[in-house]
Amino acid sequence: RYEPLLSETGTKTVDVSEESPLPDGLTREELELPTSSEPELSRHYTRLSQMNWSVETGPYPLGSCTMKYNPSFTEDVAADPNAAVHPERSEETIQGTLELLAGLQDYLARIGGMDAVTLQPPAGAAGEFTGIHVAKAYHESRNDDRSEVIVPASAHGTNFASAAMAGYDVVELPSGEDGRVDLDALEAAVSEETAALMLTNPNTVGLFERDIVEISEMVHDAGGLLYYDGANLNALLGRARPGDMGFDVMHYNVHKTFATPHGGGGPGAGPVGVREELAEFLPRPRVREQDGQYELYDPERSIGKVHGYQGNWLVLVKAYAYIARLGDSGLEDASAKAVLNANYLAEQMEYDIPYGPFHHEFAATAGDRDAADVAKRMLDYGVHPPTTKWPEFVPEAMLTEPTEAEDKTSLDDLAAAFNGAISDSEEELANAPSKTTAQRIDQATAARNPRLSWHALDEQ
Amino acid sequence: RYEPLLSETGTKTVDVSEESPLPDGLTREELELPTSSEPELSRHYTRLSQMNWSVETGPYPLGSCTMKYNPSFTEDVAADPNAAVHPERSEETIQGTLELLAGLQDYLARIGGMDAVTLQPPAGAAGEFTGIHVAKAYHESRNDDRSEVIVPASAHGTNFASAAMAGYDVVELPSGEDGRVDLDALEAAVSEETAALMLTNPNTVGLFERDIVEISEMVHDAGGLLYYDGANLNALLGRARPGDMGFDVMHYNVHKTFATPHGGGGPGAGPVGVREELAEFLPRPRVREQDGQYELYDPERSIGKVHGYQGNWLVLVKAYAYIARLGDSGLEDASAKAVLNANYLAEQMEYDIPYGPFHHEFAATAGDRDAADVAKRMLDYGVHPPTTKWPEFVPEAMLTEPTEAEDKTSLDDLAAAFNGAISDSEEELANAPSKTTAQRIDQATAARNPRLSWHALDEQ
Amino acid sequence: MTDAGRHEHVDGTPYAPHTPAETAAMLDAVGVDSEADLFDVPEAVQFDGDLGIEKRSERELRSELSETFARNDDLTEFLGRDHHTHYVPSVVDDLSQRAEFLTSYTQYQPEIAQGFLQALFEYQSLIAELTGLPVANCSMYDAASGLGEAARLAGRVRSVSGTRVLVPELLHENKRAVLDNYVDGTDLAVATYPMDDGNVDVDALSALADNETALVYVENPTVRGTIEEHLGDVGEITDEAGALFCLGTDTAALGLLEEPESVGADVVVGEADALGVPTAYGMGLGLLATREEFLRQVPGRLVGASEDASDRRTYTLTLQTREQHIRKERATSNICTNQAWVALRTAMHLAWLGPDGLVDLGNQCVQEAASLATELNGIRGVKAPVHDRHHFREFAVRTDQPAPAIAEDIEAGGCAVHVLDDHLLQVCVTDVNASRTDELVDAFEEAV
Amino acid sequence: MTDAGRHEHVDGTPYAPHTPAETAAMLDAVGVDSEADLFDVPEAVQFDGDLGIEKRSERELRSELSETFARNDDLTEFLGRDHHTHYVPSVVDDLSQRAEFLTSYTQYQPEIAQGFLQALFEYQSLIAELTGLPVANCSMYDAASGLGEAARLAGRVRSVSGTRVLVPELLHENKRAVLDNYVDGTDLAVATYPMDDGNVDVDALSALADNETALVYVENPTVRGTIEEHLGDVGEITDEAGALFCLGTDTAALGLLEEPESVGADVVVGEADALGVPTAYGMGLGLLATREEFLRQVPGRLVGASEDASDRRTYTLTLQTREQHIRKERATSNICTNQAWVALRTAMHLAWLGPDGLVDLGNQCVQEAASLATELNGIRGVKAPVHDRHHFREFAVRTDQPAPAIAEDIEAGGCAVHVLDDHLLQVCVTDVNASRTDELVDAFEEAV
Repeated sequence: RYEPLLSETGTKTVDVSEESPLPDGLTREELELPTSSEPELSRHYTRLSQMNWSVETGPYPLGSCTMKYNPSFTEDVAADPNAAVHPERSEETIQGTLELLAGLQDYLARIGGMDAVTLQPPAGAAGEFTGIHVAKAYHESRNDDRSEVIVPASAHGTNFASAAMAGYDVVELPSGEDGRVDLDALEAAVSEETAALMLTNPNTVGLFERDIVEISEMVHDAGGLLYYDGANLNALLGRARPGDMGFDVMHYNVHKTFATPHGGGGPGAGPVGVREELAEFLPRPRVREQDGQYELYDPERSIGKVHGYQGNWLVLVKAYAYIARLGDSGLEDASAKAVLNANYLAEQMEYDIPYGPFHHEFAATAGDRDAADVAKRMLDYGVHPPTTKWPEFVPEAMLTEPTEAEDKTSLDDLAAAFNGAISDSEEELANAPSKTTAQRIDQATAARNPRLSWHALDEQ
Repeated sequence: RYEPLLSETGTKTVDVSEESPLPDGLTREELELPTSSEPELSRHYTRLSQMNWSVETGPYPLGSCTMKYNPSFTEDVAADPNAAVHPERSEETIQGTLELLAGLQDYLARIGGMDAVTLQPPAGAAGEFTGIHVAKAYHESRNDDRSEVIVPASAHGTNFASAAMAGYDVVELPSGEDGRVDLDALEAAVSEETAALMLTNPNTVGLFERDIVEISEMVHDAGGLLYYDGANLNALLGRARPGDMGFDVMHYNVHKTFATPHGGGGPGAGPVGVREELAEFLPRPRVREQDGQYELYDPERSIGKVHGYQGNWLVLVKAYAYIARLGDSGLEDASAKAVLNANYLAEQMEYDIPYGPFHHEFAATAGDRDAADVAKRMLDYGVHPPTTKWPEFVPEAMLTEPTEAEDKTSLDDLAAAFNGAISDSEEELANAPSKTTAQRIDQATAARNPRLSWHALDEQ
Repeated sequence: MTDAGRHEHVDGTPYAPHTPAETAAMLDAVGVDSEADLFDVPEAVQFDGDLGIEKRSERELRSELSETFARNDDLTEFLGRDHHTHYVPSVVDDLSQRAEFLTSYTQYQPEIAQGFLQALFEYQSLIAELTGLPVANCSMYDAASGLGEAARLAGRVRSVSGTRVLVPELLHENKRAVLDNYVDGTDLAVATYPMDDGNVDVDALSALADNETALVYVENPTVRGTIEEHLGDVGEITDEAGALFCLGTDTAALGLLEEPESVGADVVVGEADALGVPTAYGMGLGLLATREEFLRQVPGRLVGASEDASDRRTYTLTLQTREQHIRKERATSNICTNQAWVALRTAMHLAWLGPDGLVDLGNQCVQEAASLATELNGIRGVKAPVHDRHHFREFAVRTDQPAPAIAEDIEAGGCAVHVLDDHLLQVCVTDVNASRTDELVDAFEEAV
Repeated sequence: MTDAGRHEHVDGTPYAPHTPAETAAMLDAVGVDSEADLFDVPEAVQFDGDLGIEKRSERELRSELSETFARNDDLTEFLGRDHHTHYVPSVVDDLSQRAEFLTSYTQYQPEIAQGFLQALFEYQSLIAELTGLPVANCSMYDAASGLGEAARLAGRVRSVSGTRVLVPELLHENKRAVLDNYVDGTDLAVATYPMDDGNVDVDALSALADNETALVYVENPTVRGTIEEHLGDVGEITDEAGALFCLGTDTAALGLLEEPESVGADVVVGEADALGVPTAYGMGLGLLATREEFLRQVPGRLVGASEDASDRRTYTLTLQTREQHIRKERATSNICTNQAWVALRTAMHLAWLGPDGLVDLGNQCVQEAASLATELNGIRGVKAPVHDRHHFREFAVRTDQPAPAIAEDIEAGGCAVHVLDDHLLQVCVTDVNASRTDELVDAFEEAV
């Protein structure tokens, strides 16, 4: 079904300089935009929504993305009109808002084993950017000039990019044979130039870094800091805490771990937790309680700001509501079920899984088949495929993370799709998908000849 | 795609007498119900919704049903937590609620040209039931014993049923040759037994009863009352009012005329308006303003109650919001566009339309094709078909009401579906629909062997 | 200030999509100069005045109505009596308000309405589970109209010879008033039977129920909140009298209390929306379930399972020959538009609770009522509960001081309760207000 | 009181669907006794304490958080300064909150994500219409991070030789602070240029902008609400200096004010969520649009049109080799999760307004500001506006009495305004609060 573009159902050009009370030179000449009534828009977006996969459509086992169920009630909580305040209101007049922020900071600190938390970073990558800047400020405060950040080869691309944005050289650490950090390689990489090692634990194939205490010692002995990428925190809730493992700085991905909806790309939130010594470098302003009143204050040696205001407020509210709904036992159970689901699903799949024991996610290999083609074929089985061809050290990787939100039947169906797709013929794979809204999309041409707006379509 | 029943994803039996603090004899032995988690329910109902046509999916031209766009904002208004009060709260504590009810009564009285309005009837048919009871009480108050209600053959089935429920004999009035009331036939039908004539205007094929003044005189001269069925009021907003035509009692269908969502069958609301002399018979309690305070009171000769409380509150709020959003000019324009749309669509259709000039709806005839089959075939063109085989005096009727919510393009598409379907082969019609979630459904077997719950499926 | 959206319709409806150019083209195609030319209304009955309804923008209206509703006082409600509130989870709002459900019509084309039809089939099935009766319709308007329809159903059942409808002396006055209108126009007549300490007076009922009796209506819980202890007896009495046994109850109570079928109920009515709809000023959902043998006499819509042309399981409205659009004046009822969307919500809420949740909710209703009654009974000049029975959610309270004055003082203290009589109040406690009973107890203590 | 839903998980998460039997079967299939056996965590780093987070039911939490937020004072806000509020129609909430949009992920499988991709393509197209620039990305976090990314983009553009980023002396302090962090780690350095009565001081800028300049940032409207009158001059100055011209603006202003492309802007940044998101404590949507020639240097996601195997029009994420998940440390930015859902809302709001609505909204912003300034200026001891310019939405106000004390009194009178300085306030008026300016004027009169 073809859904016309907004522009294809009619546009109108308004003579702006004519319509405006402003002098001509201060306005645009004219404005052309689509002109759609509310009934037309309702149908347009309703139909578009029906052409889109989501957590409420079916399983979404993208490894490293933790697409779990997003509880409806958190939307209602976030929509409270009393919570809709302008960011420059005086502190005394928004005690409720500040109380929630303080409460969420406290929850996250407990969950991560951290001493202080900022909620300002608006996404995970912004959290990395913030955390690395905090580390940088820390070293600078000690007149300790360091130029490198070590990142495992299997890490998220954002780790590399965030470190580079902060001006660091990135030292890539190859994966060990067992899929974990190779202590010898780390030994070789660590030096006086090491500002930080960025690590995900469990790592991107779901393995816990068993040598984390040694790793921590090696980095700390060299004067570096240990950074925890929170992408995989859903594996460990209530069972292990980055702070207890020796991490100095961490970010949380609330749209992964704490079930805030990902909204087709965002908004997320990437709060950053730190050990006590680093708290004074956190972004300003910070929130605290003093004698029952909540207030904002600027830490002495703050790195400044990473967002115009206090980050993605609506997302933070939903994260608070989720954490409070689950409590200790619910959080622990969420991880338990996430790990059980990954292990159960793997058990039902006729795929080689080179590394283990894994926790909430695992990298199966498509072997001699093309993982991306297998994924396209899975679409015809009515499910969303896993992350493919990543991490790179697993050949034809299919990085799978079912999350705790699927039950046995759903996982059995998912396994059937995995097993069916890999057994199908090359032709079936090449022609997949065929039962979807769109058939296989030509991404190469899209990139070679970028058409990024409806004007570009006219110009073809 | 088969969506499993709730029961098919697992049930659980609880030993209730065991679980309850009550003595055994006061509880049930056990309770078996489906056991679904919130994530499972979200997917279940999201998927079911995607298997359902709606106004936001596409045109819904069911004649006599007025399926127009339902503005989103009315939902938000109705969801106001301050409006969620218990129906037995004291009047002084729910002034806002009563103010809205009084305001809606006033709006409806203005629109219908009536003197007093009750909002209590929870649906159009309940409005008929109420209105006929009011008429009955009126006659009884004058010791005027009347036994008949006259209803045109083309009227809605509810007219017959409502009159019969109130204990009246129904006198069916055949349609005149021009599709309107036949004055001679009416003359013959009217008598001292006539309690009321129930009329829709424009009638069910969209024709205005041009002789309405004469009709009114004939009925009134015989001592009967004139009842207006509001189903087709969307044709006349701001241009003609039942009260001005001589009607004594009327009901409004707010889910038709005032855009409250029909919810797959209801809830609706069927407010009833009456002339001054009939006001004292309206259901109790009524709402009025006295010195700036709103209060409830029981009319002296009230017929009593037609609903446990004050009707379908949420629906009434939405109707108020819709009317206030449109105002005089918007209401008038809504009818203008509804009538224009019907006439434009008819112009594009290659169908014989035996009666005219019509207003907001028209009865096309499928001629020598089966109207129901043509409708099924229209489903394959991706639109919802019109009401079929009704009214009965039009052979193979396709009663079509596009409403004001469609634009030219949408009507052109709809006409193409009409024209395509009627030109398709008998085989194509017999096999239709084929592109829908379900193919042609066997209704005869469903009725012959009723299976009305999942238990009935087990017993097969 | 004007509304900023879609200026082409500033003088018309914002909900018609026509651009001026489209309107012009359409008028042209139809062959008229203006829409007015399409109206065939005799001049004598044309309306050329103003309705006098001021148009407001969406923003203005939201603000205005928000202010209107803010004029309702913010009271903690301890109110029940045929309208009960339990916490409705957000997910019910979220899912039921999906446009495909909310803005759909009756399922006249089942091939593109399988979603709603299946949901209604599931509703019927859930009600069948709760009542033990195999035939549940898709909804009546509310408990009162359901009772009215049950009485009329009794009048249509051939095996029933009588015309008397027996209802309890303790019955919500509104329900009685609606019933009176439903039987007006039939040969049925309503009479009452006495109660004994808030339950059926079995001996009196036994004496009254004879072969002139068409239907005996009993509630569990009763309008006083008592749990009825004599349902089995009523079943026997009605069987003997050849009358129908109609049980009034609600969905929250059905999970815990005796199963209607097992005590011999022939028809079950009541408020199904005790689950599914939060307090909405009395908007309801009429439950109606009955035995297989009365299937053809059932009012309202029924969804049945069927197969489609490719033999797959499907659902469709069925047995429509009972209904007014086919049968006209010989229909089982005039009901057409019903409460389908509320039924959808109730089914969602029931499914969300599951059997454990529903039983637990029922237990809360028993325990919270008992514990609140004990607390109130400790106040000097207050006796609670009045009836020496088990209670579900609510109970009557006797006060030494005049009840209306006490209720007013309690209102001033921020709580709302029912006044039944000069020295009789009634209070209702559910999961929604149980955490705030302290406020009520305080207000009571202040008031007496 | 416990929560009545789904009792099997009373000690676990309510959002995992496992029944105890399913869990047991799955553990069995995996071959372990309990979930704990699946964790490969060395004892030394196991956590066996309590987190100390109390579990609440959904009902309890909604009630608790409703009370928390009620502790915010109910003030009429006349606040702006980089965060502006316009009325967002209900339909935007309704449609954007459909689960298929809200709970979807980044469109890595475009074949089943056409809906969101098309919506983002439309967002890009709408921004292209508003700015005149052909390349708009799918979003930055907010205006501040957008400016930071624009500066870094300037640093990557080969034709630009300088490293100085020139920003106005009147610039929101937060935006400057974020920019400072974005350029930290590059060889860029930020410097300011002076303003002349709330607009760019053209002579001064001309003197400062040399071939050491990478980027000149100008706002329209400025943070003081003035409409910039010298954009054409800035275009010429930056051209001559071989620097990029970065214009900061917002979606509501773009409908009315000069088209960025036509004044020579190379990059446009700003808050796109002035349309689409109501006040949400500063949550933003960073606009970023630029010229075709800088396409490969753009940060963030881009949606492009493509064809599928049956040659039908489709959409897909494109040019991903710029991004971190492919390019790692050589990516144009680290941005991954962005504000896509906000962009969806902004597109909906723009489409709802249409060209008439958007221009009308812009005109309101000009007229209401002018008329409120006139009213305030009539109060003794108050000068408004401070700058002799045209204003958009907001303006600075000079007070004879100390501004902080006046603002506090105004707050006590129920309104919120900005304090800029000892004798300088700022007020902002839009369609949302225009009907309540009387309250502000009264509060002002009381306060001074």
